[in-house]
Amino acid sequence: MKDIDLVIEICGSAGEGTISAGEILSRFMSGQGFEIMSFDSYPAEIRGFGKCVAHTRLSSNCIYSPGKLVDVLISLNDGHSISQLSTLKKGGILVYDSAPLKPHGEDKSVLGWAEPGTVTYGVPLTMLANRAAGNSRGRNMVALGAVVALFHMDGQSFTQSIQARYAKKKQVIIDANVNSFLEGFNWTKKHIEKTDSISFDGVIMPAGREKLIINGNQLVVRAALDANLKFYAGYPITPATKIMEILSKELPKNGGTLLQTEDEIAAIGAVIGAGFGGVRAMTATSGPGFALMTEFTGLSVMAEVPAVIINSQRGGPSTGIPTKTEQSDFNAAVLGGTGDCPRIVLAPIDTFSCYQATVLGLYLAEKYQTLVVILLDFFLSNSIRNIDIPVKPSQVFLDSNIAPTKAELENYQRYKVTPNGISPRAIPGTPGGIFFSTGLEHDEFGKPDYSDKGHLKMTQKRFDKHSFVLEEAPAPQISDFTGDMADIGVISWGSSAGAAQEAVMLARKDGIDAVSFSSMILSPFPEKALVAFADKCKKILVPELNYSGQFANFAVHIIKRPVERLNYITGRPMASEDILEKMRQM
Amino acid sequence: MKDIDLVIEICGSAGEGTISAGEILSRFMSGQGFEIMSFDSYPAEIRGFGKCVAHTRLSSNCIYSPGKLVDVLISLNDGHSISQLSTLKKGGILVYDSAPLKPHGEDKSVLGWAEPGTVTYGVPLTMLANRAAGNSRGRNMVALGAVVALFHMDGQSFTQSIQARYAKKKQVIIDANVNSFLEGFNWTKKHIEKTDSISFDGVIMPAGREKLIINGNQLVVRAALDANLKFYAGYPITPATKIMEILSKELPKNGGTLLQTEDEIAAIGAVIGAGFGGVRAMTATSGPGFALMTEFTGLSVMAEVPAVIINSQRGGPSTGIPTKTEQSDFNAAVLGGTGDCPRIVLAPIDTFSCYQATVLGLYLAEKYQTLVVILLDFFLSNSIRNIDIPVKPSQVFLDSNIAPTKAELENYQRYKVTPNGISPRAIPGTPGGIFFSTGLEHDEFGKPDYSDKGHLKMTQKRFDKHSFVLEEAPAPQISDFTGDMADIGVISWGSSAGAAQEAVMLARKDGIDAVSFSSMILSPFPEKALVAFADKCKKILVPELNYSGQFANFAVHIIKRPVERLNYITGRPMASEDILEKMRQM
Amino acid sequence: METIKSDYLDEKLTQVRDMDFLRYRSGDLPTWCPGCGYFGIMDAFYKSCRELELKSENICTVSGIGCSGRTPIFINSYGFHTLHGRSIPVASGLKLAREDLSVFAVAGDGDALGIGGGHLPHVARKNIDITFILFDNSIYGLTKGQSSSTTPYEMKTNSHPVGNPDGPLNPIRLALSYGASFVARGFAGDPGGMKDIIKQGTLHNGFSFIQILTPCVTFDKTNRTWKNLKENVYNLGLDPEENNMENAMRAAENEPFGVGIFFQDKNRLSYHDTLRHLNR
Amino acid sequence: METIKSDYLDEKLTQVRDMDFLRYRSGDLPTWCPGCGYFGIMDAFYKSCRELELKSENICTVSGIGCSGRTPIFINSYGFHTLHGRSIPVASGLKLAREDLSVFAVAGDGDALGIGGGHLPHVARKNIDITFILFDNSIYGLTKGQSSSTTPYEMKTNSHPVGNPDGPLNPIRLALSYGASFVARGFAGDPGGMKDIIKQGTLHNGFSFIQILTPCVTFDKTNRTWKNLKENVYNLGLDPEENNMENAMRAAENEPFGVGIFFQDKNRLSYHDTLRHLNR
Ligand SMILES: Cc1ncc(C[n+]2csc(CCOP(=O)(O)OP(=O)(O)O)c2C)c(N)n1
Ligand SMILES: Cc1ncc(C[n+]2csc(CCOP(=O)(O)OP(=O)(O)O)c2C)c(N)n1
Ligand code: SF4
Ligand code: SF4
Ligand SMILES: [Mg+2]
Ligand SMILES: [Mg+2]
Repeated sequence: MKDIDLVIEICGSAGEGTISAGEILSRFMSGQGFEIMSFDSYPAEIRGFGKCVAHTRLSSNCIYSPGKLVDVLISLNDGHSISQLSTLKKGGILVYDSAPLKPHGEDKSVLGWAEPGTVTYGVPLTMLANRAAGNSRGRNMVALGAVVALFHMDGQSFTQSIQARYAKKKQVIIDANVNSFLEGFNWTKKHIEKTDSISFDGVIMPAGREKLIINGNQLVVRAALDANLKFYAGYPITPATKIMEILSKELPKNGGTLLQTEDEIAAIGAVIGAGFGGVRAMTATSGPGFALMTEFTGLSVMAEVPAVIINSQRGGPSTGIPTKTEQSDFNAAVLGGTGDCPRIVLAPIDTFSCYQATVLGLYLAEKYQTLVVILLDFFLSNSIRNIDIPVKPSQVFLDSNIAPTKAELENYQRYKVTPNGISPRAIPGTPGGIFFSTGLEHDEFGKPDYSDKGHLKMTQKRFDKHSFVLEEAPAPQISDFTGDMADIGVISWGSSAGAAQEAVMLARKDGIDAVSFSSMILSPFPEKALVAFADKCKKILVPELNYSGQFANFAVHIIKRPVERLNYITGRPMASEDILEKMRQM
Repeated sequence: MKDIDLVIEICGSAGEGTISAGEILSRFMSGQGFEIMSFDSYPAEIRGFGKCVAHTRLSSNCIYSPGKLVDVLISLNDGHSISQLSTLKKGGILVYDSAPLKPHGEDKSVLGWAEPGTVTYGVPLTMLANRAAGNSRGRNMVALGAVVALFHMDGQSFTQSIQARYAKKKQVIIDANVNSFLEGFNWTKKHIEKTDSISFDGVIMPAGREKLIINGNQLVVRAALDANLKFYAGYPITPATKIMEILSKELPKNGGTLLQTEDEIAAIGAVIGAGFGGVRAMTATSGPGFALMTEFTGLSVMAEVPAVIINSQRGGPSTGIPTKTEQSDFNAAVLGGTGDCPRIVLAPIDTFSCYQATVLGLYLAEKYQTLVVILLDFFLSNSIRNIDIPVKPSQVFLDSNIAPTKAELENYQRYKVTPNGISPRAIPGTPGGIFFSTGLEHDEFGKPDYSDKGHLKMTQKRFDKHSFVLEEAPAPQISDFTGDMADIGVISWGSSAGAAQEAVMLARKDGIDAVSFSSMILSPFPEKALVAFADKCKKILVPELNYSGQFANFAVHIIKRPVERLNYITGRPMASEDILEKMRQM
Repeated sequence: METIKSDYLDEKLTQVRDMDFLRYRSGDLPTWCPGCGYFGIMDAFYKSCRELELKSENICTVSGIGCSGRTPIFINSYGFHTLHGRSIPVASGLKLAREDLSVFAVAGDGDALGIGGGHLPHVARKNIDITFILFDNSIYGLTKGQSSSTTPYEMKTNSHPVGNPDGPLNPIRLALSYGASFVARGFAGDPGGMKDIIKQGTLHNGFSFIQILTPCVTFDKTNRTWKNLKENVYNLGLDPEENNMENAMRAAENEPFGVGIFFQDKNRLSYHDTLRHLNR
Repeated sequence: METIKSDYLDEKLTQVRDMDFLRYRSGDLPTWCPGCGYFGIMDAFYKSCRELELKSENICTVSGIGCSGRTPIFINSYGFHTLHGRSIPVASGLKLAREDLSVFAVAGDGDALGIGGGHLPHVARKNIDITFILFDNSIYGLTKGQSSSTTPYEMKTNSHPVGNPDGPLNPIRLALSYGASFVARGFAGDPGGMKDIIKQGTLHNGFSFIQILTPCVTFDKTNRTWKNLKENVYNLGLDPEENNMENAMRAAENEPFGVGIFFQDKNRLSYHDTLRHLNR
């Protein structure tokens, strides 16, 4: 069977239907059994005619990264697409409007900017849209029709996808879209002579399981609901806002309560209050909000009250770049805050693991009575994948508080030092369980205690819990070594992990002896596993989306030897191609 | 000439004059030409009869640490002193009340708990105080009289010290104190047979320069005023409150303005506002307040607006232990905050360098248009030293803003990329200098710019400044190597540095081939110097007052090899004795 | 040996029955300065719990940082000493997650109106059903005598040795402006009055704002002293049933020492009730 | 070809002279949605600067984050786009350090009353001499349509799809309660009125609080729309010289659409003046 692995981009102006065309394409491909990964870029301003790009990678195999270079660029707007040409592969395909409303001025036609060797197909998008529906709005559908025709996709099913997309709209709108599509499809079949080799002919995908087409934010919500979330407090901020907006609808249906607070300080405060009340609670935010929560994160750890914070990272520092992806809150999440303050940090390594991390985070926070930070980023929050429907967590994951026994309630010590550092926790309302919690250092009853021994004992207790957390977290994903030693070990985290893993696979095909290490849990870090891994690698590479190599520095302090770094802060997700390139140079 | 190096502690209950007795002793010793280092411990609660300890080390040579073990313990209260005996040296001296008001119950007399070998002198403190002034209030002075007599100090001058201390009080109070002192002095001369060998006979100290008897907080204020501070905004918090309280009096006299804000967020916000206005501004806080400032620290760096934050560390995390010293905000200061956020961090290594760090901090913040964090701790803020009067900073240090030239004001680019990363900065009010600042990523004019190239360029600019900062910061203090390689290198920071340096001197006397490295600047860190140093040390030791080895971890990421650690969180300052002990075991 | 008369015995019994409020006291002795007004507030709190017959295990007391922040230690309840200024958000989250509990938030004037002042408008407008007690001694106690949001203009304090440049806030006026549905003032020297107010506040279904005028005997020797308070405090005599905001506002303005209930709106839905109403 | 009549020329000249306010406009074109009320506020701002003949280089405009946060970009002044909710502390520090500058702080309703709501009481009671303009569109604009502190009860928004459970705050009532010495309201559709108010606020020596009613045409289609505002807004007709807090409070309560000056106290010392007074 033939393999398909294509990256398609649609590029247009805000308001031209760029994003919805991309969405239809992705859903169609998912329905056909392909794996998809797609994301959109759009301007930060509310209004304007900024550039929109709908990016989709689709493949008959597993995919781990969105693909850096583009096989097919569909231009709805010459102006914007010119700057997008730089991502088109050598010999890639450009579909453009061959008869725009107004002829382009000199140097303003995308065709003029295409590299020699580019396969270019001109389709009279505007003209055909006008023909189909009397206005140019359907240009995006015409373009899709052209592509479907060109690559011998299933036009019939595609029409159904369009109908499904607009099912809730008026019939005239559905018709306009379908007709535009058909115009494009038929015109292309008739007029375009195919000179590329991309074809879906004969590609038969197995009828897969039902897929969920979903982004990270949506999956976090689904996971939280599945994991018994009963309280959410939050404040809007890009790219986390949607989590609150969806939960606002869904949480009450699940018997939970949502509170939109006056700021992020109140949000984490309320989460800690609910946690004190024995209820699973979380908040979601991004850099600026996470910074405001700093003081409260210390209280969660010190008073041992469960709290979960989702921090979807964006470009920083300060307000930074709200609509671009970056991984520059590693330090803040893992090392930020005052005092010796151990906390749990999880970073999903792909969309699917957003589900796992959320479930695990709520479970760990409750069981270990501490702070859990879950690091997403703009890309994970917003990029769309088709995934298998996640299996709901089993009962143990839904209720993990260790309550005191009757015997323990005699002269109850809320902060009793135990072998695993977990002190059985009474929930308010429990007769005989009354205790006092504080952000001051305290004794085993919870009363303030400033003695040197007391502080040491309690600090140890808070750190000791960590070794047990590690046993419950998923082990790091480590690829197989071919021999005793590998030439290059790639250590990665968060949304860059997929690209790293993919790069290692590509590198091996290329004859580079590379292996990969990525851990969803960043704090406590599986240090032993990393040391063992690094000991078997001649060179180490750490790719990540920040400037200062925050995780690389952290890794160095563990493995105590130099590493190579690949850092960029372009606002785009990590690309396996770049990692591969870097490996070639090492 | 004979050397003197003594640690004396006075231990009593709140309200017994423990602290003032210690103060008189320190001032007297300073007046006699000795170096002193003293600090007090007292309970965290406002009221109560908690234990007070006045600790003083005095020496005819330079001292670097307060001394861990005590030569002379003066007990004003048997109950509290029993627990203090553990710090008394083997064969040390205990002065106690031999005829307390009520006879002690079994096991309640400090004498009964003294180790065999302790030299004990019983003086009827209460009885003599009563004799001198009709009540027992003068017991602290009686005890001082006894000590002065015992060690053959200059009783005449000491009387003057007492008079000076109470000069503003009524004559009857002065008399009561002096008479109590004399009672103790005379009684001791007459009744006590000296069995120890401590004596000030024949110790003649050179008439030294005039000394300042001062603690770190007071010195910070003095430095800030000398360095042209014109605006202070702050919110009370232990151990930084005094900085605001003193400035509230002094700043208006120096033409500046002080604002007590509603919280620490407003404080740093106002400091940044004043900094934007071209005026030198700072705030002072401790852990919880510093945590609240996190979001604004990013703005200072991103918008390149000068701001100075003094963070006097206390026990953490969260509210922690407000009245104990700790060095656990290293991570927060150096690595905290979201995004790639380079900032300057200075940590004075002793009381004197609180002055230097404050002057330097205000200078660097203004010149490099960025955030400067100065890390003090409870010990540095409150411990008292007698130091040479600091030389006032020269003019270059008082006005370090680099203003745009007339040419530069044509089409003025506030964030122009320059070789040293510093863009000439117009101050509001400057005709032609109008610009816009933002916490968003921006172009050279300051306008929002989310392009990948823009973000990279500006991030680089913000980091590049750092290499130049390093050239202006004092070089790390590195002790001389005896050969090419040393056996042990001790790397230290902040208030622990003195103890580390002292320990290295002691170790050398002991035949241990040790060297010491300490840097007042922590960010940017003098990495090259550290690597060069570490390369010449067989083993490395990092002593610090926190649990998780925050600086040690940081050092490891620089030198990329393992280090030994010495961590404690007893709330007491680092002791050279402990470092020495650790070196012996290495 | 005295013989005990039966009517005396009855009296003792009544006293002991009244003393039952001591079961709301924890085993810890307050570390406050002798003479501090906070002792009286504690007493009134215990007694109102007693009269409402609250179960200790269903009471949660949430505080910020300050001398007032220590309050939960001295109450036999689930207690949470949170962060400076943050008792309200924590108490709000707790109550919203656990409607079955009686949630009290306490705060000093610095806590409530300074660093935590941003939370008050919102808990009030949301009408979250917690009882909030403001320990208003018009000074920062724990940090030793700096100006707070209610320190009078020009008063000399440790942070303003030449005089406080800031005009004081009027907490009752604020609470009314925020739309708090229960607004009252008590005096630390009037345990009976305080007890009644705290009781009414606890019974009120929605946010109850209670300011207590109380002296800091250690750091304020001139302004909110026992003497000044005792000489000036009087009973407001407003009828809260009237539910008249204009009267309440006028009283807030003109009666700095009047104690009693300024305003109560029994008809406003609490936050929980609003959610039920909206999700119906 | 038309001949130009001389009276027409005169008219043009006057217009151009008036247009001189454009020198307060920066070179950047606002990125706001077409129809957004903020354009009108900008115009009024430029014009009030023109009438006061402020020097551009002596104007500082400080904003928070939001659509309103972009304001300083469009003004030819020293501009500082700070953090969400923090225009007031930054502007306060700036003014206290540089008394010679004209400092304006602007904020959205989320900015000013939500996340930054804790700063308002204090800048008001300190009476720091900045002019504060609240761009009150009763919605979070930049983050796309969530409830803000002034969104009406039960209104459906993106964060409250079944209806906003929180009662709205009344910004005028708050400012009065805080002791602001200048309190006014304008309407984005009434540039002349706004201009006068901003002018008076700028001239006022102390903290000036100005609320502007303005529509978010993109995320609020039902409540604070142009239509609703235009139909309801009227002139308050209060005489601020009367300096009557009770009237002002009553108006704040009863006149949600009245524009004009609610209250002004010209006698209260500004913060700078108080400091001079105390340090005398
Ligand atoms: C974030 C933070 N800032 C400052 C402090 C220091 N602090 C503790 S209590 C307090 C003020 C206490 O005053 P108030 O709230 O009036 O309470 P009181 O002591 O008078 O009861 C301050 C400033 C702190 N603990 N946390
Ligand atoms: C600390 C922080 N939290 C959240 C945000 C996200 N955010 C930006 S603007 C905004 C609200 C804007 O609403 P408003 O203040 O009313 O201004 P408008 O856009 O309506 O002018 C929010 C929540 C942020 N930038 N910083
Ligand atoms: S300092 Fe003041 S408020 Fe604190 S306990 Fe003492 S008297 Fe009470
Ligand atoms: S979103 Fe609303 S507030 Fe923002 S620019 Fe558009 S109309 Fe104006
Ligand atoms: Mg107080
Ligand atoms: Mg708004």
